[in-house]
Parts: sequence; structure tokens; C-alpha cells
Amino acid sequence: MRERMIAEYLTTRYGLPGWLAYGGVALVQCLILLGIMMFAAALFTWMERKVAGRIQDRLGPTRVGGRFGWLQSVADGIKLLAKEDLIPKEADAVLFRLAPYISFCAAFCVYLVLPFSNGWVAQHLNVGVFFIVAVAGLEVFGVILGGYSSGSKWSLYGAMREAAQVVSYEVPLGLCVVIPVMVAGTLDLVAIGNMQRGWGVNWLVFHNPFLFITFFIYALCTVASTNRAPFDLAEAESELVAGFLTEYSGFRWSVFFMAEYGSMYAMSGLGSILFLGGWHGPIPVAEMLGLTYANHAVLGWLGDLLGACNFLFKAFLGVASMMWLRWTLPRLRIDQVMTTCLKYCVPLAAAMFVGTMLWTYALPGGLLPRSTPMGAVAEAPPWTAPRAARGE
Amino acid sequence: MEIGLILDRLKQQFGERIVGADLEAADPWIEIAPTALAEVARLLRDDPALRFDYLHCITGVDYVQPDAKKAKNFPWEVHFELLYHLSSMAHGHRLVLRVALPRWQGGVEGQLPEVRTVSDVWRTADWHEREVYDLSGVRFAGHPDLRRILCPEDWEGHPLRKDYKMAEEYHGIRTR
Amino acid sequence: MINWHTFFFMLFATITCAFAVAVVVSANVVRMAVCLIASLAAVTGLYFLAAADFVAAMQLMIYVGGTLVLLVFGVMLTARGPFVSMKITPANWLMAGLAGGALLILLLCAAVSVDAWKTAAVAESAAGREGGHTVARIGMALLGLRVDALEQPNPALRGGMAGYLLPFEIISVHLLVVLVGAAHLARARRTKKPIEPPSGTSRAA
Amino acid sequence: MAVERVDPELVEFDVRTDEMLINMGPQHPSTHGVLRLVLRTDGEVVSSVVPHIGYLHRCAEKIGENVSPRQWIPYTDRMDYLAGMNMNLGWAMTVEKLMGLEVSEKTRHVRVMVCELNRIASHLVAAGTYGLDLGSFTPFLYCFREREKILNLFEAVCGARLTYSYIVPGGLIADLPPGWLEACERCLSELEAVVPELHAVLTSNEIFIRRTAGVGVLSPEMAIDYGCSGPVLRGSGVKWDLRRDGQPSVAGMYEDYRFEVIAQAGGSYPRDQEYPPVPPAAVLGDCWHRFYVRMLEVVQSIGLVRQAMEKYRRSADAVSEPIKITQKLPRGEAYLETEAPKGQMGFLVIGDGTAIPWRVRARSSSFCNLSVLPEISRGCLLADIPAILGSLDIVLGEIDR
Repeated sequence: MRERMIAEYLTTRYGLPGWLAYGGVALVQCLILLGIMMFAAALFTWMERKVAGRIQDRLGPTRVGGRFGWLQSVADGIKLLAKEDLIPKEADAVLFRLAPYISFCAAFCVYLVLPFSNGWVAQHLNVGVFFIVAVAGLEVFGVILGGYSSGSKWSLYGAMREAAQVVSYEVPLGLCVVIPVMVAGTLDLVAIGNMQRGWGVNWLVFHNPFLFITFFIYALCTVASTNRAPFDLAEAESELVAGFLTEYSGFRWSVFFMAEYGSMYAMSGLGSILFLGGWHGPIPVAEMLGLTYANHAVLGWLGDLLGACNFLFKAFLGVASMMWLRWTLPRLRIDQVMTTCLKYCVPLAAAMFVGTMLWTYALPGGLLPRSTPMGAVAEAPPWTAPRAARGE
Repeated sequence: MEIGLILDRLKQQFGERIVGADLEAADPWIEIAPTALAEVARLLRDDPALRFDYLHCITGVDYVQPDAKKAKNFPWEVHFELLYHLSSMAHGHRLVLRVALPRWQGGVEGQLPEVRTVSDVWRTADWHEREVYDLSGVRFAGHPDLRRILCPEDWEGHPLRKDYKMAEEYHGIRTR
Repeated sequence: MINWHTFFFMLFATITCAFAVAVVVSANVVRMAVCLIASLAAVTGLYFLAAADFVAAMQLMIYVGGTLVLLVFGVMLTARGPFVSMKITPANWLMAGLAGGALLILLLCAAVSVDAWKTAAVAESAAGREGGHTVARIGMALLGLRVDALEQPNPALRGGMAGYLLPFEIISVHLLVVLVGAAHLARARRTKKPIEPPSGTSRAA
Repeated sequence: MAVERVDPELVEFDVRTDEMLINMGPQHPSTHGVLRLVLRTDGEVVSSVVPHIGYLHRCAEKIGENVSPRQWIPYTDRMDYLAGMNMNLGWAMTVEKLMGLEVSEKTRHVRVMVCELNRIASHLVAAGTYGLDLGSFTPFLYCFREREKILNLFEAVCGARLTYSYIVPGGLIADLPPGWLEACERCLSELEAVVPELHAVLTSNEIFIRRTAGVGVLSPEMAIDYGCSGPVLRGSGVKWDLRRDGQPSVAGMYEDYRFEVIAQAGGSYPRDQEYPPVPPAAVLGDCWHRFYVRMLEVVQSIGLVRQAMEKYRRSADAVSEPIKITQKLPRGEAYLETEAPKGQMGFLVIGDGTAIPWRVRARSSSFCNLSVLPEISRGCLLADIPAILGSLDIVLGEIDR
């Protein structure tokens, strides 16, 4: 709703042609999201080195551009851009070039429907969660094509393992996502987020014990489906040299790299909305300070800004824990990865689903008295009310 | 079990095919005829009193003095020798088997001497015999996969032979 | 003023058809699979245009995310050596052209003859409706409450609009049984063949 | 035998689509050097492994027939380049056995001290790279940080960090520098604090156990039959350690030291109460046991070094002088094996009365440990190959000589 309002304002106030206004707004939104994704990737390359350093009892980058080596990611970026990205002789050139961008687009699409705060979302889809789970499945294509088109046996092995793993981990991931959606009653991410307003107790993760366990299964599946840490079979250096990434170098490699970090950040963001109250902190600071739309539009906007910081911080914590896992645990074998998925994650997620269903059936109001009635939509900003309500 | 008893046990079993022995040396050894190698090996390993279950290594030693000047005071007579260092984990005693072979089969240059393999008795002999074949040039009859193990597949000559001359160049690379 | 709705409709339609043709024309098997993915993804765009976001996400997840992953799996595993590129003889072209052309003409006649689709109104009304929100209605329809056809006068028709949950469940159980059967068949073949070096090159160990 | 006979294993079938022939190496991150493994795989399952060695073959034995024993010491350094001291010890004692030399008490204790330190360094490299093979990067850095301290000690002793040439036939090239014993004590106490960390990160880590327990099981009979030795043999439950069961001169070096062989006898390891218990999934002779034996040996070596320092302080006599380069070798043969970190390293020397030995032979422990790989990795998964190879802890310098 927000972008339609801006587009109309542009057409009426400045007489811009329709398509330029809508196109412009869409372009700005995409650039913002791209910016967030790039910044996240840059921050995490630097952070990964620092976290790895700390865990391994060393400093990590310190001298690159200033005190804490914060320019390291820029240095990496320049190196990757300057590096020659070559294509092997017997590689399938078209698909080889195409693969990283499929992965990147899939990772980017998730950001389209991910709300950073109440109403701060590029495309307020009614089926937000469902769209994210669907698009997350596309990322595996980039890896499969990358692995196949590199033409070498090793990258084919990497692509095979990756595809098998990601496709099979979509099942428990889908199940874990459905459980909070069932409790919230809607697929709309903004509504789910708003529903967890107020104190930390309202977070869905504390809604019932089954949901609490589901959160950890979700975390496990996220680590597996973004190919991180104990599940990073695809680029298992010790066996497959670098899996499907063997033949990639330079910019193409960094696109794959950004896709991985982007989807890592997005999935931990989705996790924080579904389970950890999205943009609501454990203590409702915004309400206490009176930063709500009831008082004044700008104050309400500030409350949302605070919410956005909350959301970014939670997603940041998710990524940090993934890095922590990566630098402490050895890697699982492909059959162990499959058995954990099919023999442990799926049945457990199904059990949690049944458990949550019985729980909500038995205690519709929930155990604890809720500060806000379940399902009531928070008062949205005035200008986003549907057109009919605003009397056009 | 002391080395003397082992020697008597072997002599009683094989008679004159046990050619010689030296019990006082730092490493006491028994020399056997090449034809008796397979049976002696099987007896040494399977006999409960001996139980030589651990073959340390097989060494090929080439006794010839190629250049004339030093040939005069050459202490040994010209032959080729295989040394089998054995020990028993069960009883803790050690033994060296010595097999004397002609340097070239039937005196013809280039014809490798032939002896029966012991890789069916001790599995470790498989690789050791391949190494002796590769570096010293001895053929082991009955070996499952007698190929060069250290030198490239198409290398000519056997480096550890005293009269070994390295080829001028190998695949276009000058070696000397 | 350009009508954006028709512009995007034309765009997605051409992409779908173009890639569909590419699937037929291309020789490399893997290229075919990629073109198929692209054309089905373009169909998702069409669904979004028709404001059916639930079905669009469903298409994306089931077709592109599920079926085509298996298809690409199969293509990649077999696409080694002789199977990668297919040679198409002119005779094949002729036969395919005839069959395809006949079906195309049949389709066109059907499309043109239905008068309900003739008026441009259809495109107008679709854009007007407030975006999405089909999920709730689909959910209710599954349970038997057809919110979009509440005022259906004719009782006979109203009966027909009962909930679709039961058939939905039956189909899914049916699919489950089919998958279990397929897995069983594949598994049986593998265990019978014991893992040993290929007889052709096995040396006397 | 036709020279151009091509090894049938290397011919790849293009018709057969399920069988795949894969080359792991010779340039591969997890083959510990230039080893080439030709794997015949059916999907992920490996049906046969054919190791190809010889990429690092320098024919040190041929050179041994042209240089005097003291000049050949640097060649022994470069065989197992992670345990230079133990290699020097092996060759030095073989020549001393041939010449019938006796070394002084002080030399013996310095040799024990230095060799046990080198065993710790070698096992630290083994543990670190094994963590790398299984995907966890962090223990590698912990191990190498401790190994650096040991290398600094060696640098103080003989000036080199990897190829020491410190122990020579006849004795040592120099006595320990002053203040070295205190530095050594500090290094050992710091190392003792790291070992529980390594156990926590690796040995008792659930994923590590799942990746190594029951993988690459080597039965005791097969281990003896293939001539395996060292932690590979003791990992299969065979109580055999040359420091106790070796030839008189080798066992003599350790006779007044408190020492017991680390192998699982009757279900328990000696002194295993302070360390993580053996997980139920671990089968005797699998990768986990070989790794566990190495970790226990590190602690045991710390104890041995401490005892050696005590005895060194008490011994009064001087370090014995090494033999001259032109020293005449008596006619005769001598074969001696010592307990190197990787296994039993054997040397044979045949003297013919001149200063140059007639024949020199080096028996490598990794050579036999590697020969068991095709046997124990039949039918395992592709990801198990680095796990099994890492647990055998081979060094290609020693295999190819």
C-alpha cells in the first residue's frame, strides 16, 4: 500500500507519467533491498573472519583500513572484481554464466516479502510465508546448474550432494514454518509480526512447548538448507576440493557467495519473525515511550524504525550463531545428513505440528493472559488504510 | 625360542636346502635355497612353535664391483641376495632369511632372476616385492600385480643395481 | 496511457511461449530443462497478474521447485557422453510440426469462439479487485463454505459446491502410495547387485 | 613384460554410466602430500581404491651407497619430515649397532627427551590435520600453536625447525643449551592445558564420533599381516611398542622409564579414566581408536620428557662425541627398528670395511600402513576416504624415500 500511495502522490503532485512513477518506486525499493543484501554480505565477510579469529585464539584482520580491519570486505570485493573469472574449456558456457545469477535472484526474491518492521515491506503479499518457502526452493537450481555446467566430475558430485540435501531439507523446513502460521492463523508476515506485540512473553516461541522445540528444528533446517557449518557438504574441501564452486572464480564466485550470505540472513530474519517476535523487543520500549501512531505519525514512524533495528539485530544474531557453529563443529557425512533430515527432523516436526494443533484446540486463549487479543490487527499507519476506508 | 633350535627345526624339515647359517652375527641369519623359499615361509608362519607372523621388510642387495680398480679386493663373490627380516609377536624372537640368486637369470644380461612370491603368506610382501622388483630387478612368480611402485610405469632399468646407468633423457627431460 | 496490466500480460505470455518453443528446438538436453524451468516460472507471473497469489506460489513451489528439480536431477545423471545432445532428423520435424499445428489450430478456434472472453472487460475487472487475499477464500472453499458464490440461487448447483477437502486428501494419499511404490522398486534393483569391482577389469586378487 | 602395459584400472568406461573413476590426488587437499588414489565409485559408495605412490621418490638408498653414514643423516631428516629426530635416532642407532658403539647416559636421556618431544609435535600435526579432513578448522590452529613452541625448543637445541640432523651416529652434535630445561618445562605445562581442549573439540564431539567410529575397521590379524605398526597397530588392540618390546639397544633406552604400552586390552586403555570414555559406537581398530591412541600417547610422551629431564639433571657424564666422517665401517650387517611416531622405522646397513656403506635400506612404517588402505576402505563412502587416510597418518616423504 505504501508504494501505491507514493506513486499516486508523484503522479498528482508532479504530473509524472504513470509508468515512470510506479517504475521509479519499484526501482527504489529494489535498490534498497539490494543495498541491504550487499551491506549484509560485506558485513558478514568481515565478521566471519573476526569470529573465526576469536574462536581460533587469534585476531582476524586488524590492519586492513583502520583499527579493526573493517575495510577487509571492501578489499575482498576489489580482489574478486579484479580476479579473472575464467570458464573451463569443456564447460557449458551459457549455463555456467547463468547459474550464479539464478541463485542470487532466488536469494533476493525472499527479501521482497520480508517485512523489516510494521508495514516496512517491499511487497505486502498476503501469502508472504508461502512465497518465501517456494522461492527458497529455487536457489538449488543455481547450484545444480553451476555444478553440472562446470564439466568436471568433482563439481558434479558437489552439485548432486547439494541438490539432494537442500531438496530434502525443504520438507522439514516447510513443516516448521507451517506450525507458527497455524497458530497465527495467517500467512501474512506483517500480521504475524504485529500479533507478537507487547512483552517478550507474547513471542510465538513461548506460545507453547511444541513451538519452542519447533524453533530449534527450524534453526537446524535453516543451517542445512543454506549449506552452512556441519552440513556444508557441497563445498567439502577435504573431499570435493570445493564442490560446485571449484571452477568459479572472480565476480561469479562472489555472486554465489552473496547469494549464500543473503539467504542465510533472510532465513534467520524469517525465523525471527515467525518465532522471536520480528520487530518487537522483549520489552515494548516503543509503547512505553509513546512512539505510536496514535500520538503522531512521525512518532509512530520512529517506533517502526526502532522495530527495524530490533529485527536486523535478531537476524544478525542468527547469522552469528551459524558462524559460531561453522568454526567449532566438523562436517557430517552425506548419509548422516540425510538420516538426520528424514529420520529425525521430519517426524519431530510432524509431532510438533500435531502437538501445537492439540494445544491450540485445548487452550484457545493460550496459557497466559495476553496483553493484546490474539489476531487483532495493530492500528496500521493511517495512510496505508485500504482506499475504500479513506473514502476515495 | 632360541635361533639354534629354529635352525635345527628347519634342517630337520628341509635337510640340505638350508644352505648356511650364522648364529653369532648381530642379526643371526639362515640362508636357504631359492626353491625352498615358499615352503620355508609357510612353515615359519604356521608352525605354532615358530609363529613368525610379522615380516618387517624384503631387501635386495647386489654384490658386484663394476669398476675394475676396486674389483681386486672385493670381499664377496658376485651374486644377488634377498634378505627377509622376520619377527614373531607371539614369541618375541627375530630371524633373517637370506636367499642367494644369480645376478642375471642364466647369466643373460637383462633377464631378471626369478623367485617364488611370499605375498600369499604375508600380505605386506605384496608391496615390498613390488618395490624390490622396481628398484633392484627381481621377478616374483605368482605375485598378483607385479608392477613398478616407486618409479614411473615406463622407467627403464633398476636403479639400485650397482651397474645401473641412468638413461640420457626421460620424456624429453635431460637427466644427466 | 499504456495499460500496464496488458503490457505485463503480453510480456509474460511471450516469455512462456518463447521458452516453450526453445525447449522443443534446443538440442542439448540440459538446455531443454533450463528452458522448461524458465517457461513455467513465467506462468507464475501470469498467475500473479491474475491476482491469484496463492496459486502462483503453489505453481512456483510444486512445479518449478519440485517437479523440475527431479527432472533436472534425471537429466544431469544421464547426460554424460552420448545422451547430452539429441539429433533431430527432418522427418521428426515434419511429424512434430503436423501434430503440433493441428492442436494449435484446435486451441485457437476454441479460444476465439467463446464470446464471454471477447470483451476487454475481463482484463479491466481483474486489475480492479483488491490484490490477493485469496488464501482465506480458498481455505474456506476447501472446508465447504463457498464465500464467492453465496448468493447462488439454484440449489442443485449449490450442492455441487460442497467442500473439496476430502478429494484433496484422497489425492494426496494416492500420491504417497505411488511414491512409496516407486521408491521400493528402485531400492530393490540396487541391493541385488553386490558392490564389487567390475568383472571386466577385476585382477586375480 | 611389455613396458607399455596400461593399468586396466585407469581405463574409464564411457558406456557404463553408474560406475565412475575418480582421481583423488596427487594434488588434493586431504591426501597429506603427493599421493594419488584412483577410486572406482558407484554413486557415493567406493568399490575399490588403488593408491599410486612414487611422486616424491628421491632414491635416498642409492645416495646412501655413495656417502658416509654421518653424511646420510640429512637424508633421514627428509624421510618423515614431521619427526626428523626419530629418523635420525633410527639411523644413528643402526650404525652404532653395526660398529658396536655405546653412548653415554646423558646422551641417552637427551635422545629420549628430544624424540618424545618430536613425537608430541608429530601427533599434534596428525590431530590438527585430521580435524581439517573432517571439516573442523579450529583444532588445527590449536595444535599448530602448541607445535610452534616445541619447534622453538628444537631451534634452540640444533638451529633447525624441521630438518634437525641433531642425533648422529656416535652421539649428538651438541649438548642442550643452558636454560633449555626450564623453557621445556613451561612448554609442557602449557601443552597439558591444551590437551583437554582438544578432547572436547574432537574426541568427544558427537559429530566427530559419528564420522570416525566404526569407519575403516582394521582387525589385529590384518594389521600384523600387512606389517602395520605404531598407533595403527595399537589402535587395533595389539600391545606392541618397540620402546618396550624392541631390540635390546632400543628397549635399553627406555628401560629405567615408567612407561606402559597404550593399547586397548580387555576393554580399557591404561590411564583412560582421566580422558573421555570410549564411545559405544567405536569398534576396536576403527579411525576413532587410532586417533584416541595418538592423543593418549601425547600425554604419555609429556610424562616421558619430564622423567628424561630429571635423569638428565642427575647424570654426570658428558655428551658422547659423534664418529668421524671418514670412520671405517666394520664388515657386516645391522638391521634395527625404532618406534617413530608413525610406526616402526627400520634401517639396514651393510658395511664392507671402507667408510662408505655397501648397501643402505630404510623400511618405512607409513609404507605398510598405507598398503592396508585398499583393504579397509572397500565399500565405504566417498567422504570416509579422507577420514580413513587421515587416521592412518601417513607421510609421503617416508613412503617414497
